[in-house]
Amino acid sequence: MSHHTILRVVAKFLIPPIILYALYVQWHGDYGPGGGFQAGVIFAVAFILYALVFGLDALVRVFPTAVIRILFSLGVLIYAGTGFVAMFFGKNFLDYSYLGHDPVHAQEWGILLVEFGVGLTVATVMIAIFIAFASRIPSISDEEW
Amino acid sequence: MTDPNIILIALLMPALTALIVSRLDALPDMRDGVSILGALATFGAVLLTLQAFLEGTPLSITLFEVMPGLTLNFTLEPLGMVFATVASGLWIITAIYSVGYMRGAGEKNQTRFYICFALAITGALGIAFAGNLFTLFIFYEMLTVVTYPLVAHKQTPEARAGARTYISILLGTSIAFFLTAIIWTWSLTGTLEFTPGGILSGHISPVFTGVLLALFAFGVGKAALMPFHRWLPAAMVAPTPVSALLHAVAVVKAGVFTLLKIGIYIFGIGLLSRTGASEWLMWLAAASILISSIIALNQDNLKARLAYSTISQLAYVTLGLALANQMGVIGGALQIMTHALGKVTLFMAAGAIYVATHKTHVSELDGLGRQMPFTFAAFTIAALSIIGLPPLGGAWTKWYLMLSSAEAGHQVLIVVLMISSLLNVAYLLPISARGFFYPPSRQRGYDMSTEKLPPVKMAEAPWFCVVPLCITALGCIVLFFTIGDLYEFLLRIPLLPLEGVTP
Amino acid sequence: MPDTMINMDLVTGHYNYWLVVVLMMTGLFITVSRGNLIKKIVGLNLFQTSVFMLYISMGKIKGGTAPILTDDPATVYSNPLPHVLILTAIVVGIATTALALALIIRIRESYGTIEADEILEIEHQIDDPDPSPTNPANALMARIRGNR
Amino acid sequence: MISPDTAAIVIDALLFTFLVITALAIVQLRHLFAVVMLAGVFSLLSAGLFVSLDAVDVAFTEAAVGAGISTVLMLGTMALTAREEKKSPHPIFLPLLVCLVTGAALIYGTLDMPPFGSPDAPVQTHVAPDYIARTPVETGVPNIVTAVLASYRGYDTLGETTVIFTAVIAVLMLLGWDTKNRSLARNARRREEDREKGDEA
Amino acid sequence: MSNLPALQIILPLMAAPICAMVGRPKFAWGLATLVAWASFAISILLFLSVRDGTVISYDMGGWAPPLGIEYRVDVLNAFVLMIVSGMTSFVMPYALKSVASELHESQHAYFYTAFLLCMTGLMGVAITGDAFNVFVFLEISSLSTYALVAMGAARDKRALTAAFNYLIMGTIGATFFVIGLGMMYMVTGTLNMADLAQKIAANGDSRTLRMGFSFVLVGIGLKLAMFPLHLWLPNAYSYAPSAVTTFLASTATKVAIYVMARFMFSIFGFDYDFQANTMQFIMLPLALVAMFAASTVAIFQEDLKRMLAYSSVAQVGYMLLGMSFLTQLGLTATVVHMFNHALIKGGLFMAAGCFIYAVNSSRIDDLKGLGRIMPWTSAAFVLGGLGLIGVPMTAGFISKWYLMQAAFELDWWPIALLIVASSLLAVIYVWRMVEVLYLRDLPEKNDVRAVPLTMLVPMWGLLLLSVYFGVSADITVSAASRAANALIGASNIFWQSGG
Repeated sequence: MSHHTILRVVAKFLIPPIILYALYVQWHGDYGPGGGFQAGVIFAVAFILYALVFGLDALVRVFPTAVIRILFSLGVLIYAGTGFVAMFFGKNFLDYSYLGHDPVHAQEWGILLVEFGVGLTVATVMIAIFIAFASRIPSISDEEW
Repeated sequence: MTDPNIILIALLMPALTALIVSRLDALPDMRDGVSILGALATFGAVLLTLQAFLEGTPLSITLFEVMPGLTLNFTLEPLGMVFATVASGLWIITAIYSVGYMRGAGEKNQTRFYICFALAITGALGIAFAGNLFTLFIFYEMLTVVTYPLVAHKQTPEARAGARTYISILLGTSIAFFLTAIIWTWSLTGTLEFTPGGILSGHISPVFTGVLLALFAFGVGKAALMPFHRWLPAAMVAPTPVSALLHAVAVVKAGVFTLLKIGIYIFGIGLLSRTGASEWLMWLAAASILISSIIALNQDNLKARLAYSTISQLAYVTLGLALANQMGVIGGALQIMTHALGKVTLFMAAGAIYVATHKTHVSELDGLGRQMPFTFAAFTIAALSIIGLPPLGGAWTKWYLMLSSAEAGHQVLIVVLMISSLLNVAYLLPISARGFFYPPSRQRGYDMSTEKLPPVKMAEAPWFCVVPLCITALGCIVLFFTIGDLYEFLLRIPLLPLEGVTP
Repeated sequence: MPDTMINMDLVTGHYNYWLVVVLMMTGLFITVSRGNLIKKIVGLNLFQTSVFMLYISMGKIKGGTAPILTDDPATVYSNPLPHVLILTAIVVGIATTALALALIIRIRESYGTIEADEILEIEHQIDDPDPSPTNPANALMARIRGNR
Repeated sequence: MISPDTAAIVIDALLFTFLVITALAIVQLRHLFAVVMLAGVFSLLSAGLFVSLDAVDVAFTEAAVGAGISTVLMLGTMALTAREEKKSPHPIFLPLLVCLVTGAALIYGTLDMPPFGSPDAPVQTHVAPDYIARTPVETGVPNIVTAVLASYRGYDTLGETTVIFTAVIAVLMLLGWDTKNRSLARNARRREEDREKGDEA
Repeated sequence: MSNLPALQIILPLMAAPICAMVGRPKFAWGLATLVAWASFAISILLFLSVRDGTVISYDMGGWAPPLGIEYRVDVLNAFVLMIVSGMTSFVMPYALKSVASELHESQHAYFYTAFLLCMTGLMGVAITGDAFNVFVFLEISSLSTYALVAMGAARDKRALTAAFNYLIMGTIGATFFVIGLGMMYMVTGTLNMADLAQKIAANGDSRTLRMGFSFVLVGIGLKLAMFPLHLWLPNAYSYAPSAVTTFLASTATKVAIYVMARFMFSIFGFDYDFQANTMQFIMLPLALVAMFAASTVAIFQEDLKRMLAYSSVAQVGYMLLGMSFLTQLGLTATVVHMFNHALIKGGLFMAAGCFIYAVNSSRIDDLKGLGRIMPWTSAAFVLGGLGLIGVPMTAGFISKWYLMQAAFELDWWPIALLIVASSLLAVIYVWRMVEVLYLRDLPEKNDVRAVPLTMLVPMWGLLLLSVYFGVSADITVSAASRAANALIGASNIFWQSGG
């Protein structure tokens, strides 16, 4: 697909807003619809678009698989860790009240943190699954569609 | 006081023997020696328990509790002592005999054979000493499992098929009926202890007594009660020492012994005679006696003929129990002994003939008596004992059973017993007759290619084979003269309460 | 006519659920009746999405709004709990789909087809078409299957 | 005049009609590309339905997942496998029966359900009011769904994240992600094409 | 101490991403093993603290139920947790060499990650007191299971289709479960199990509730391979890697049985007539049919693992039978058999794995005469087989004993007879293997690999334990009996003493 210049240009213009939108959805989840999961999917879409236009190899150069693997594991660990640390404060698992001085703020912080974990995991997982699918040898060639 | 651990020693001795034997695969002489020594040691241990028992020490040992009230317990009682003594005593004889036979017949996998053989004795002793039905069942199953490789020993397709029949009937009946009956008993009474006078009395209606008895009678497949007798002829594919010890002594006797114990200590003779629940069993036993004798008449294979004879003789014990009086029980217990000695002799003789001449069929035996005089003489003595002629042990069995039948008011059974004796004559004595009186020229199926030894006058099997069977033949005679002591001993079997039934 | 009134109530109160049931069963039907593995997964997705509708339907209050707090204290909010459950269920659904598709790719690479019937045929051939005569079970199985 | 209630019913009915049509079309079609596309349409329609049922978060997610990621993965799988469904030789009697019985059971179950949208259904009167009342006080997060998702039932969401993680582990275990694979294949194909061109010349 | 219930789940859950992150096979294995042992220790502590009938309730995030999600641990849970973590502790050492021989090395780290996830999922299902949370963790375990089963493809490509079919059936089952749950939620407005139980008891029967019950039943029935819904199981068990089969056979169905018991007895309760009728008129006959049909099919299998798989379907029949008696004794039998069967089947599948390791095949024809050159594995198989038959002094006997007691207690002695008759079928298929192992001659050309100790020791460990619990059944039976009591008194004891 290297000859589709228009696609490349459009993609270059499209990807930054998509990522921006993803970040908005991620941090705005408390106030409106959205949250870590939706944001993660949108974020992943940006990278998938990148791979579709510039090729899988380009994506993997930007975003090596080893890094992806660490990130999606890290996302789960952030979530579980947020809950786990509470135990050291004598709280139950996932009790966020240790995160702030008053319980309401602690809850807000806790929710932000775990949503970040979710977003991180979802985004990297989607990219990883896409790479896994895309790196197989296709049986239908481009012309046959 | 004797330490009750002596029971455990007696039990473990054969197991230990098996263990040592299993390490001696490379040293056949050592292995066979250990096997015989083990048998001697076991017998010694059993004798010690017997002595303790005769002194009146109540020996009982509980190993552990599987579930509350369900223990692994061994307790001595007269019937069990009879069985234990017979089984362990005859093991010595057959251990010696096995050495001669297995070598003479050139069998493979001899180590496995000796291991399983010794383990089977553990099983038999466990059954003999069992203090409750649960323990008995465990060793009963163990006996089945460890004798399976013995039956399948030759690994030929026929051996495998026979062994398959063997295991499927024995395991099948025991799990389907015996176990059901045990659990039923447990849920009725909450105990499985062998208790003088029985435990079921007052817990069960007369109709269900019959049903439960049926479950037990058919569940104990080793008693070879018709129609679950097929395993016994099938097991004849085993090497002869196996047939001799296990299918004349340990296994089948374990079966009828179990039945006796269940009748006496679980149901209680009183309950059986009161409710008449065992009456059908009596007729079934009578039918078994006659039918299998008739089948035996038509068997040309020597071991098959002996097997059917065994089925018939086992039914005597069942009959003794089903008559539900003291004479019957004593007759049955005596039959365990006399038949064991007689049948083991017959089987060993058959094996000796096979080792010496590779002949397996009755019709091939013409004239062999002169070639193997000791073997045939022993055979004849044992046959006469089985038939029940004095001065041989078997005579007493028939005597007590007839007394018992008369006491129970079933004179018809006396006739059955007499017909059975006649049938015994008809299928056993012709074998001796052929051996001694038929001319050897009529040797049929004499295959020159497989025959190694051309018969020159005396051509007995190895002495390892012949001596044991002579000893047991003598035993048949001795048994006749020691009946007084035996009778006294068997009177100790607690049959209480026996209402309206006097010895 | 009270009877029809009641029936009308039943219909207006439940038509939503019934339509959802129709959609669910269409999805289930595709899954169990189609031999093409991809189509099976599409059916499964349909089935699950319809179940989501069932949940979301039961959380709805007439005249309610989305459960995002407003300043108006008189606002009626629909039940947020089903929404939360279904968010989780959607994620589970996509996870299942991704796994299933990965499996389909592997199946296609090993079998050369993604049609259940053709796969079954190939598997029967692997299952040793030459039963050894020593095993009685083989002979019986062969007879049951109807070959040789 | 059309009351908001009637309007909602009309919108619902329209969406449902389209949903049913889409579903039936998926049953019928054998061209997988069309099937996958229609599945995406189905997701979008259901997202619309979710919006009309006040579930905006769910609608957002369904659109992103059902119409987006799911479609991309399905198309990717198609490219790797096949694009036409073969005609199945099997009778559809048994599946049909299973579905009819299940459907009948479900309809039977709906009969005692509280009417759609009723404010006094158990669902609306137990637990749910607590969430609505306590969220502003205890968490200070305006989006109640987020509050329940990440805090009250945060443990479920941890489970959900783990499910996603499980999926990626499973996919990587099954497929691996060795990108060299594809480059090699493409090179091989290119070489083959070059050779064919060379033959023609 | 107070965080023990959370640690039980969180430990493996957090270990999984660490395994994936590091990505080294040896490390992944080591961590997984350590975590499995730690979980086992935790589950034992938990069991000890609830043995006397107390119920631990643990609020996730500090939110009290029914708003938040709670863990609720009583004797039954703790017992199931112990089975799962204990079996994992045995399987992990076994897996080291077994997995190395059956899987490509690039997959090992992911394999152990998935294994930990599967364990997390199963334990999460067992420990939770929230009905929807059951679904989430069920899916964690299911998804990882599908992938683990598919890993058998390195040995036999049929593992892929087996996994796919399992996925379809499992997902349909899970969706049914969600539908049923939705209906229950609709009439009660809650998802907390204790709350559900109270609301159901208070609101009484309705058509929605009935269908909710039925869909939950069918949904879990699919997961636990209840008789006509078992079609996924034989292939999945046959083609999965040995370690996976062992693990699944001894834990997954048990947890599903637990969930079913929990829903039936703790949530719907004994007084729910619709349930009682379903049990006696549908479940009981199905369980009996399962015992016979599956055992009969097992006899005719040509593959050892497949034979054992069908035997598992039959054994699930025993457990369901115990449940459908609706008595304390019946439930005791079910719980005891859950435990005993885990040990026995685990040991047997390990033996099958050893055969696969040695001769790279589990076809019964390829195992001829192995008794002589693989004495330990073969003897272990025989021991396990005896347990399966229910020979006394093995754990299987205890199960059968209680099951029959339960039948006699109700005076259903025809059923007692059927129970023993079905174990006769087990005699046949076990004996067929004994014959092949010991009474056939080894083929001339054989290529037998020595089985490493790391595989033999766990296998023997399990089977010796099965003998131990057959000889001294006091521990298991008393635990099971308490668990049954907890279920029987569900609506009063279980729910009210917690908190």
